[in-house]
Amino acid sequence: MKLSKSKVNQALDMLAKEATVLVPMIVDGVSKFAPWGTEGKLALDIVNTLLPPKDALFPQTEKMYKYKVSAETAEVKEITDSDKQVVFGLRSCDMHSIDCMDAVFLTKGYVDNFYSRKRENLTTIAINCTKSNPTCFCDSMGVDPNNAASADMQLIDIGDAYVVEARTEKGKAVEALWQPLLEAGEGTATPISCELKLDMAGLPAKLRGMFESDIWDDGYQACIGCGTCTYICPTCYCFDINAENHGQEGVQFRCWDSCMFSEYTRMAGGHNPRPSKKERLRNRFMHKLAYFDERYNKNLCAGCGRCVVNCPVNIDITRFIEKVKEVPVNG
Amino acid sequence: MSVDVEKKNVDPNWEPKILSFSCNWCTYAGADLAGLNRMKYPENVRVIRVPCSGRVNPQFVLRAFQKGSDGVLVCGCHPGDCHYVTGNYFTRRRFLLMQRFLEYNGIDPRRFQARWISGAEAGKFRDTVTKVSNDIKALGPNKKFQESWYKERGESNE
Amino acid sequence: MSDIQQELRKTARELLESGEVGYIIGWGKGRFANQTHPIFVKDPAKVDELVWDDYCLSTLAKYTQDDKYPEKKIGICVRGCDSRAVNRLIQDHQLKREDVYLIGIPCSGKLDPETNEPAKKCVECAHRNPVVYDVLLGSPVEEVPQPERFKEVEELEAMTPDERYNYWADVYDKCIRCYACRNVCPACNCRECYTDQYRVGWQGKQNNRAENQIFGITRAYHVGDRCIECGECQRVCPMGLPLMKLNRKMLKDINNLFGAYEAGLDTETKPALGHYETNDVEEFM
Amino acid sequence: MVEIERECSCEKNPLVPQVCQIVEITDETPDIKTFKVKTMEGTKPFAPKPGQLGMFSLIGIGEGMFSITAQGEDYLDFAIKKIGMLTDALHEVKPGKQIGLRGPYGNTFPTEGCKGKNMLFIGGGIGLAPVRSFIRYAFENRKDYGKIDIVYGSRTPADLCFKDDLFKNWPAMPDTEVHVTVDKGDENWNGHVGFVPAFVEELNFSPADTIVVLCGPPIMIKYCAQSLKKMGFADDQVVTTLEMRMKCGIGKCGRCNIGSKYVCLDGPVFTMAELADLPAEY
Repeated sequence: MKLSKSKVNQALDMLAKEATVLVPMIVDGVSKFAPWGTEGKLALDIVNTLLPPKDALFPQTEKMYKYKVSAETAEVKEITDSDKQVVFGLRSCDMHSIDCMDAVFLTKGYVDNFYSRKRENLTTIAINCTKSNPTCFCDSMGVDPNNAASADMQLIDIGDAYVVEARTEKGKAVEALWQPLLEAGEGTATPISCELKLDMAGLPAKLRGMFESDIWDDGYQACIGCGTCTYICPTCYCFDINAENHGQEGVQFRCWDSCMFSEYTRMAGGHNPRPSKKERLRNRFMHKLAYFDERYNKNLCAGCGRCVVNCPVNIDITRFIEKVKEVPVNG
Repeated sequence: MSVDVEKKNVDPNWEPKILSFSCNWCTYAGADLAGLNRMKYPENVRVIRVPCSGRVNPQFVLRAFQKGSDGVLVCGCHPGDCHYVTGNYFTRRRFLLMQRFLEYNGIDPRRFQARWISGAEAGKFRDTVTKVSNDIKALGPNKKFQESWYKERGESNE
Repeated sequence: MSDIQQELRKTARELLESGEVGYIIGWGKGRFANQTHPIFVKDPAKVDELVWDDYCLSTLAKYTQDDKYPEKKIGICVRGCDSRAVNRLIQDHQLKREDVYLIGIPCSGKLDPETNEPAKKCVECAHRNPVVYDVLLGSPVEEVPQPERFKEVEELEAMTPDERYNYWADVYDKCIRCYACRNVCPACNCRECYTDQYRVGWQGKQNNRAENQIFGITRAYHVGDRCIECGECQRVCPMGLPLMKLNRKMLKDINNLFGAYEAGLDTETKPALGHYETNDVEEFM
Repeated sequence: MVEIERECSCEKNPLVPQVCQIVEITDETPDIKTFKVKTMEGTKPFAPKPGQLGMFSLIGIGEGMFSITAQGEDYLDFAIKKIGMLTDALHEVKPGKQIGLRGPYGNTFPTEGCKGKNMLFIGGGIGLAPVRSFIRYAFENRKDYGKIDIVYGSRTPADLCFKDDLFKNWPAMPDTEVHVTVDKGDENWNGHVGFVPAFVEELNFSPADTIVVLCGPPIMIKYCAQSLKKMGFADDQVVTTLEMRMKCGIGKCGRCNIGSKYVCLDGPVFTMAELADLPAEY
């Protein structure tokens, strides 16, 4: 079945009756996934939004529980609200990052209930890429820009229409909803690949042995220690937990945190295991390229290129990967 | 998104919350004297004693609005009379700018004021807070800069 | 430009070989033609990594703050903006003049890598030639007067308070609080920023309008009289927020209230908020 | 030589604390207090194994991860040193205060793997708090373990915590020796004066069939590990417990990683052999 591009607005309207539908939009100059029906311009033709859709599952600020305290007593009430959401038009790299977050929040001993509630209520509708940015390198990171395997539904851009491929129950429900809009028809898209190619073979294992390498002694100096790379990264998931107090009551919330900030690892008493930009940048690159692979068997870098474009001082993970490749083994 | 709803739907019994940062050496003594002389001034002004008007970090003002104040008043010694010699000269520069900067960010400048009130000027203290209180009553509740927590809870919040 | 690049590399080599400086902070080329990034050259054999082209946008003086007690002088390439930043840091006692060797480069403006148009911060620049240097490469360029320095501020001032509030609220709503504006700013040199002392209660870590307003206003106010108008905050902001409209409002009022003022042109002029006059404007009587 | 047991399980939301009550506060030293905690029903909040952690929260002020230093039928004990914002506030509270608690988190000391071995417990300062959970376990199951040596040091005699245990309860246990040292004595101090690593070397323990459990300030751990190596202890005979800044406690929030391991989930207990394989970033 296929969905004519002229009917996309109608399709989104239908979805929006049942759920909050997040679509790539340009809102006031910033491209991001914004709720369909709010002010902004639908932008299905851009390769990557500036802000990834991770906010849908892992909001920058998420309230966890309300509390009331007095001199002696304390009361805690968990916040469990979670609405139905659909992310429409996400790219394979962003889908990969949801896979990464699933691994973090849903496996390894504990399930994060705040995340899992949102995840269960989320339907993902991916669209294949028909072109790539010069900074795209997802196919080097094991992501297929033509197909997001784990999405609930894949749309394949065949020019004037999207071929609809529902893959899960959630995806089939969307297909059923769209039934009045769909037409018979099949088609394929010409597969694309990224121009920027990186050789990742053996890199995670090699990096694991390079913690003490002098490769880290160069390049970190330019870092200004801001959180841009981590906040616009679709896969960065680190968070902080804090309280917002209002007299005797308040709300405990979690919010994004960045490993690039100095106080991220600083302990009470002042000791900081990652005291300078060097250690912090090393941890970020190692986490993206080696540690995560070791723990979850995936690259934490989706190859979307957002940090490459937006770093204020052009610190470039792709050039770092090339640099690692050049280091002789056992060197 | 608009916040220009201030004057509409205001409870007739609404009383503004006004915070006054008062210098220990002059204004606080002036307020004290006003009390001793049984002068009446609006009870909606809460006085916070500070060692010097120069102690008042501009962020105190922002936080006050954020936490639900409808107006902020900073009071100190007359220029030249500072207990620490120069504190209020810096206050003057700082708050001349702060007032304009808050106005630029959309706050009515009447909501944030500074005054010099000496320890002997009990009457000036009474007149100033009365005027500020009346001004702010006329302006209505402030919602700008406020945390959503307070906005959601409306006027019942104390 | 390539002449200056040649000269820059030559000067850098000499400085490094003679041991006059420990390293040189300049610009290097990224993967793409429209990218440069700050580089730190220690080895005289690597001076050819230094470039001087249309995309050398980053200001460099802030990096001296990562190395406050250098063994040898730090060599820094300074354009107008960088040199003013150096002056500001010296005036704040965050940097010693004798700890830096300034390689002055007159600059006629850089290009925005996205549009290839002249970068906004350079179009608005009033001091293209370094105001302090140890050696000057090339010859001074013509300064471009900026009669419209406060035009954007005036446009906002003409709005009603509610319009202004809503304008800024929209801006603060977009902020993701990555702190790039703070970290890149050569005037932000506190050892520990108040935002990092969030446990003290200055700044909540949650991202919402109220907290973002506090951050936006406090950042601009803290920078205050130290802003050298390099425009880096606005350039690095990933959300493209008009931060210079905040900084310039402070500067406009400083100019109106306390006399003509531009930060960092020299180290002698007292900063507007670092001193006072007994006969300052009086509005609080 | 020893395998560290790792397990975790959770039925309810692991990030939301249960409200518990501080029922008793004991002053250990001028800056260390022990907080006895029960649920509101007067029962034990949860049943941790030796070495595990609890996320202790003064609701509205902050949360902190602390080792559980002891447990009884119906209570948990946390010995907490005053060092930061949360702990300063904690030291001000009175018994009866309701707090939030979640856990238990992390892995445990290898109580099973150590059975039949001689035990050498080394603690420095507040570092005795986590070790104490294992010491108490060993005494409760005294026949399972061989000779027990406890080496403990603090800055001054006043800073020695768990004094009752050190000078009364533990020395009275069968086949047990307690060695106490201070960095700097005072006029009433007749015991040993000197740093813990040097003291350990002086005591010259035999590595044969012995497992060491070591915890203290990072610098003490480092030098003790060197001393033990000199005495012939292999890396897998030495068990230590680490601390890092933690927020979630369940291996999600990211900050307590050492390499790909999370201290809150895969730790805090590691053998020196395991640590040798991890980046030295703690």
